[in-house]
Amino acid sequence: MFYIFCPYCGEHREEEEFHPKGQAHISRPEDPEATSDEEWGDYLFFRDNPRGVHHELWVHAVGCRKFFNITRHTVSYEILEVYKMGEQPSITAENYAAQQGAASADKERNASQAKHQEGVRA
Amino acid sequence: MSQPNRLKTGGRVDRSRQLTFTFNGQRYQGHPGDTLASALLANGVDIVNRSFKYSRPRGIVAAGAEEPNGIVQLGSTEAGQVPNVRATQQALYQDLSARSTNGWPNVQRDLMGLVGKLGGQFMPPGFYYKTFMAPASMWLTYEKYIRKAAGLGRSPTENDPDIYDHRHQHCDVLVVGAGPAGLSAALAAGRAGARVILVDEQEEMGGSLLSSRESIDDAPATTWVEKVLKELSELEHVTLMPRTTANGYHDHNFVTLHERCTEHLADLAPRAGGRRQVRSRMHRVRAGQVVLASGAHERPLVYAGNDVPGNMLAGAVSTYIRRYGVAPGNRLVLSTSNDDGYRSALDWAEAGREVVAIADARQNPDGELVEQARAKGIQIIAGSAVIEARGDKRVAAAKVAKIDIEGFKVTGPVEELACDTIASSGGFSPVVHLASHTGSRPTWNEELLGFMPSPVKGMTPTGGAHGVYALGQVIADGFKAGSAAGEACGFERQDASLPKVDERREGAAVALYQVPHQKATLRGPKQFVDMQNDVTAAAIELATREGFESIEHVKRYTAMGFGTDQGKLGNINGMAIAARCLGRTIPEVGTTVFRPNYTPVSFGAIVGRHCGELFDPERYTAMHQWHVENGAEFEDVGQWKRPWYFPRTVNGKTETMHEAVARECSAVREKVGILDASTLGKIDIQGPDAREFLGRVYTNKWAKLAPGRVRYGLMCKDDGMVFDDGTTSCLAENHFLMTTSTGGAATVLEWLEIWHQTEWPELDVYFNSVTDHWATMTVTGPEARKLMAELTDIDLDKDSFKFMDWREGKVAGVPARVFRISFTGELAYEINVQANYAMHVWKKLFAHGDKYGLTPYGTETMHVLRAEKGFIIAGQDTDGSVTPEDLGMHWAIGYDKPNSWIGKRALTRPDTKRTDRKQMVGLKPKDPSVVLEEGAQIVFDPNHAIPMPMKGHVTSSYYSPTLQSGFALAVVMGGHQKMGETVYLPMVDGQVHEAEIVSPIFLDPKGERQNV
Amino acid sequence: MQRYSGFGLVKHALSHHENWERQWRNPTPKKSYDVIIVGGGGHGLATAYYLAKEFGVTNVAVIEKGWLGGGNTARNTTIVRSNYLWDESAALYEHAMKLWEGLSQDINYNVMFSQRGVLNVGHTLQDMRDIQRRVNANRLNGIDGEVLDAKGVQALVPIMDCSKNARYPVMGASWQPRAGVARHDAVAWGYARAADALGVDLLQNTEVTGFKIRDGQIYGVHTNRGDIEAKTVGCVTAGNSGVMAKMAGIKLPLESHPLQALVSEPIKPILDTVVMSNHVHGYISQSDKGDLVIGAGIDGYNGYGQRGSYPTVEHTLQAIVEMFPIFSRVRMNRQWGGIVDTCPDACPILSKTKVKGLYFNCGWGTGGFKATPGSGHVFAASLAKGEMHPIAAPFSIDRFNTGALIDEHGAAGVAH
Amino acid sequence: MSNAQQFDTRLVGEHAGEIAVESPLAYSMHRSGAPKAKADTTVTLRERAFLGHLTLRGGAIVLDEALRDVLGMSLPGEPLGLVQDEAGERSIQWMSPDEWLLIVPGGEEFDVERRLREALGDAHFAISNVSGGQTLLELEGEAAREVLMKSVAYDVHPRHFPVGKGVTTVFAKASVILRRPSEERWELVVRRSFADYTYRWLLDAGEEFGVGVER
Repeated sequence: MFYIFCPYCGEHREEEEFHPKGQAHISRPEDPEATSDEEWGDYLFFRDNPRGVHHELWVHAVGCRKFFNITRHTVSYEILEVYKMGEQPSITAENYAAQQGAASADKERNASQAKHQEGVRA
Repeated sequence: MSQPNRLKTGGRVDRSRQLTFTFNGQRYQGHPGDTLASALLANGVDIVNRSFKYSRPRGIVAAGAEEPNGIVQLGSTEAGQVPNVRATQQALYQDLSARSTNGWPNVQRDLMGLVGKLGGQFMPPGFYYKTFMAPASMWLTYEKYIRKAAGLGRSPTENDPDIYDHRHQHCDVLVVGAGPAGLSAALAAGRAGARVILVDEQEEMGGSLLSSRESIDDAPATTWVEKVLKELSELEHVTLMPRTTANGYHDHNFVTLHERCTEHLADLAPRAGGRRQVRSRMHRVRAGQVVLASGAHERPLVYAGNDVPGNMLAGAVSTYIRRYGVAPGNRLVLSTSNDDGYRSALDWAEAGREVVAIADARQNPDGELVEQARAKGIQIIAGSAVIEARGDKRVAAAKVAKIDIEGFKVTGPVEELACDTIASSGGFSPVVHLASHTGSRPTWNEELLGFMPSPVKGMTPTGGAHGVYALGQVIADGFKAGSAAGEACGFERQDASLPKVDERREGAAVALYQVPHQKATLRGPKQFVDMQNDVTAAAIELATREGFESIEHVKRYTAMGFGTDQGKLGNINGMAIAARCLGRTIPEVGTTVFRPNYTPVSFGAIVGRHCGELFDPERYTAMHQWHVENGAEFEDVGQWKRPWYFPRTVNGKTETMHEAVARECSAVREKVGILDASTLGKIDIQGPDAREFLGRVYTNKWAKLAPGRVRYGLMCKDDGMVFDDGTTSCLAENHFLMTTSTGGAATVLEWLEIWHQTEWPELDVYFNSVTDHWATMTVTGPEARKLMAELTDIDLDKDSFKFMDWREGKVAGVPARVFRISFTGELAYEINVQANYAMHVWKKLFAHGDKYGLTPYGTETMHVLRAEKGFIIAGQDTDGSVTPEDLGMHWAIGYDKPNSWIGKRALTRPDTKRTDRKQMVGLKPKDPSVVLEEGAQIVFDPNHAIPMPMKGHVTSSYYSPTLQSGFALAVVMGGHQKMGETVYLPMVDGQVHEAEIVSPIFLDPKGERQNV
Repeated sequence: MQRYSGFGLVKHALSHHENWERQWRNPTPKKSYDVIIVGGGGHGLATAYYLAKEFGVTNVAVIEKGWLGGGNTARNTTIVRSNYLWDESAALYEHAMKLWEGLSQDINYNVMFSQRGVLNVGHTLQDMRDIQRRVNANRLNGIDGEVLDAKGVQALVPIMDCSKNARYPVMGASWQPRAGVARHDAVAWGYARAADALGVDLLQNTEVTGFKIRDGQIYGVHTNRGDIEAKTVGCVTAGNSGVMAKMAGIKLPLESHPLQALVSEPIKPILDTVVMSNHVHGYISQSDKGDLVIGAGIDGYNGYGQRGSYPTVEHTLQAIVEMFPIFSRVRMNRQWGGIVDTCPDACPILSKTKVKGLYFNCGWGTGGFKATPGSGHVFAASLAKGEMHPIAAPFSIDRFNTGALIDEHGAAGVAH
Repeated sequence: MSNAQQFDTRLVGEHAGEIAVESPLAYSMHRSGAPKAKADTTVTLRERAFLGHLTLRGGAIVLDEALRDVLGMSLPGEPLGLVQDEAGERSIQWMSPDEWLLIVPGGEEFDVERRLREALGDAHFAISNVSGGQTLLELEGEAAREVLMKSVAYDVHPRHFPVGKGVTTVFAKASVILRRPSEERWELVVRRSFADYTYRWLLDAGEEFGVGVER
């Protein structure tokens, strides 16, 4: 169960106080009438569904009732960043990968070495 | 003789007090401090259960959570039954009553055992996938017998009289396990001033120290335990929780603790001071840091006949002797791969019982404990192991032979040693369960021959859980972990002042899991890996032969690890066997993951108080008491209890719903009725852009609504589908009061907020819920004006207070807003008063209304009346696939509004433009006595074969006392163009109803009645 | 293929079970196949089996990054029913139901399909309206089902609290007698063994790392074991569909959510049917082993972690104890989570894509297991013929742009 | 002016005194009763009904200025802050960056609202009277915190929940505004329609502490 920092209340709160509201930064087309059926369908239904860094809209429903954004890893569930409406994330899939890449390159080297080590034969 | 295996001295039981208990109907004695398992062993009870597949006799193997066999049905009354209690974890109490879960007619003489013996060979893993297929029709019959044979204990058949509790806890440092590592971790964090919770699953804190041979600061280890516990209990911010299991580790350091509050006292929670006590309590803990000091589980060796009662874990043997003063037998053979196993032999010898021999798998055992055993003259057979236990209902002998571990074969002659107990130790597995609950996969450590926890943010494993086993190091490691955890929470680091523990020279262990036998695994006697699920080494070998190569496949095919012990004892051995069969290493075969719960938890504890009348809130209006006192039947609408209808009782005869509704409908159409409409959502909207905002969220126009006026509005989602409706009143130029459906109140408020906060923050407008502030009562019917005139100072003249106007004034002396809106089609006044005054107004209306025939009505009558007028209920007449056009509500669609209001764009998509969409119409049954079934499907050709093309369905249907006929609202494909056509409704009883498509407005299409 | 039978079992027992064959081979990937199925779960394996058996396409590879049936097939609560509301989904699930009914014999593997009936309980007037609407539609679609009142429910499930003083009293239920449960692992293994016997290559521990696309036509996949070619590729990777689609440059209207389930400790038989309640949010059946198998709801956030939030489990057990107060003292053994790909209309996608030759079968949400044979069969037909099977056709991706959704939220309700 | 309508629902006139007023807990006390405190009672519950509750929306700076003018009180300086006047009769609680809850003695809210509206002039703000829609419960006694721990997920440890703090949080299956006006007292602001559920929950959870209800 998540422990979420509400950027408006200024402290961590239990997940039960929040509702997830889907992908963040989905903005309604400026001129809906000018969109094609495909574009309108995309706006309504098509979402990023990444395995990894994801930007989400949440609302502090039982709390200050404010909407805000969370950058969260959809596998580890780690919350990487919380930011208010109208703000942009500083952590994105791209820069997160670059940052992790440096760290995990080492790890992977170790892991691949481990793979070649002979284990116990039971 | 009473308690033949109880030692004269020693142990932590209170010998001064006797507790009587029954097991399988037989009475026994034990002492406070005993577990059910230790008491059974003390009384020489060998067979505690029968295994579920082969019905083999089984005895106690372990002394804790890893016990696979000692699973009993607890409880002396029906309501107090608890299935599948682990005898090793159940404290003994006076009059405890337990039974074996399997065995017929009893565990001693189980007839199914014969079947198991004879038929066992025909029940390899997965045999049920390969059989019972013919004939297909017989499967349900086969299944019935398979089901009967399965299962362990049984559910009670009466409701649980006990109560359960939750407690929300927050702490800086949660320490799981109060053994040496956990105690010192708690001490370090506690001294730093952190909020610490220390939990331990056992009745007493101290963990392995409670049965340890070692000394701390030159005193028995338990003295140190007492000292530490005393210091901890005196620290203000430290909470000690014995008898509490950390059973689930969830994301972001959320841990569930299960505290057994009274389970050690009786079947049913006793009262305290006349008040109910909870049976158990779930603590929902949010911890800053978690220190995992859950210790390690000993691994048994896998050898033939290792499930015969009398085969035990070496550590368990020590625990029973040292902690409970019970020697579970007379003549011991120990089979071990490491030094630690020797403790059991030493303890056994010191208890005055005979150690027949120690079979040590190592060629040159040389640790300190080995020396001690040698000094006691115990025979040590190096390079050997117990390859088979002999015996039927109790071990009678151990077959010992030299073995070649690498070559997996027996190399020397087999010696049969008479004994009644075989202890085995294959080393330790860190208890990594909690660490893997959040998806982190344990990693194999070749040096320690065990899986170690992988890193989890905010969690530090320590002591045995971290693969640290030497006592001095364990205490130091725990202290370090506790101090670091405190530091991570912002507290000062603590310097260790560690107690003195003698270092012990330990010989290296060897990796031994399955012990070779003279016969090949598939041909030899059964070697059990998972005793609870009767999974053998042969089963695992067979699974690998059949192509099940991933450990997950092996586990699923054999059911290994799926028991109530979740493979604590057997999983690593099983993996080792699979690895052997596949010629791979353990880590190549996979890893072992565990899921919550660590040990099973009753549903009741997880439910807590959220059951019975507190299962879900019941929301009441300010007039609820009146409704109750006037005999209302209630309908659940969301969490609200709304009066459904008000049956009258005349001469002892109570009206049916049909009768009550007919009477209520007539009252409204002919006289005057009153409805409690307080549950409608009400949102106070203020701000200079309020009007603009309304224009964007409603489908219709709001630019010109003047103060004092009310308008109906329809809301869509951006897919063009209707999702709520209601009226909104203009209170002032920048001030509106919106109403929503009862169920939609919260959704609509959040809907407004999300659009305002995310899409249109530039609009100056605020939304506040005032649903509960106002009580709403609808007075409606031809006599409504007369009744209102008696109670209000508002000018009710039809020309000054028109339909769709609202006015402010007093009703029954109470300031009120009165709205001339109508959901019945009759003259109607909807009165809003501050809720605290509502009961007064309601009662005053009745005091004056009697002479006009004022009749309270409920939701059912409201539905009939509104349906007669063709008014929809969002959620009943719509289902998320209906557009405003489908409803025929062109008048409420502002296509020419300057903004692209929510839902507009979607109405011109190919599918929403179709002319054959399902459209809202009225249905008039040809036979007026017929009330069509709500949900009845509509067809055009009733003679069509099944599958019959369905063209729509009935959404609302009632009998109308006014029309003297049944009538319905429905959606029909292309229905708007089909007025007057006949449709058919084929029913389950074979009847086919005929109905005519008509306008959904059945009554007063011009609205003359409401507009008077 | 060694045929399985009771007689065979005895024969093998007498030879110490030393002569059982592998249930499927462990082949080396060929350079190319006629059809590649990505994803070795129940649906993928069923697709491969029907391709080979019904449509004569045997040069087929199933590529699985882990172990067969290790995703949602291994994690679901095994309920099988076909009482869906809309014609399109009813046709699909009923097609599956008919195949379930002869499946064990067809693939010579006992999938333990137990037609013990499913109750969908209603607690409010609107629940009952929805139930009536659905059962009426089912009946006219030729699907078995009836509406029961509270008494009828009580008669079928005597241990259920059907009293009036429950917080949400049971008002009735829909009852589909042909519905039931099956042994989930056996479905994957049975299809795997049968497909293998017909020549299908099952490539485990083989991960697709990319698609080979030229001029809008697929011609193969990249894998960690090298490139494998095929002009027809069917992607059946529940829980990972969005990621696969992205590799092919396609966007899907899917979100992957955690779905949790739990089991009690095994107890003696006490519940003989499947009971589901959308209103109080819980459903329950008892496995042949004796565990009460309980499904919890979907968590609202996206998650590939195969775990959800604890309150979801709490709420589910509250619902179960509300309906079955006698289970209060029964103990929960284990919980786990799967990843469900959910569509906005709670219906699956069986569709061609803008890449020629690349098909997707995904978005089953909580309804995947019950559809396994039907999904596999119609998908196989579509791959074999290059045209979507009529039952699959309404489930095209296009519907999200035209607006022709098939909204099954009512029937799908809570996870099932 | 903000061009919004203020509606004074005060009872006035000669018969005002005859009008029965019912608090949100009236029915609950009638049905579930109100157990009296006993010698070993360690938590007591009290309803403070009929107070004036106003929801204030707007910018902090303008609202703060207006409140100083009208009540001589400032807005709490921080999120989750709760301030009271000296008598402890009036309080202002932070609810959200643009929302505060003002509680005043019953009846005073109309005058306060009128004067605030005057003081705020053309600023963009909103004031909603919610006095009929919620009620205030007080929990007092050494076990008060224990009862809260059974009921709310929020951390009520004194280190985390000092006097002068207030939060909106989950209470069992409802929500509650929880405040700590003094060392020994906790306040729960409860929605009218959930008041009965909250009350029953508190009686149930408080049973082991011999919960007493003061009327």
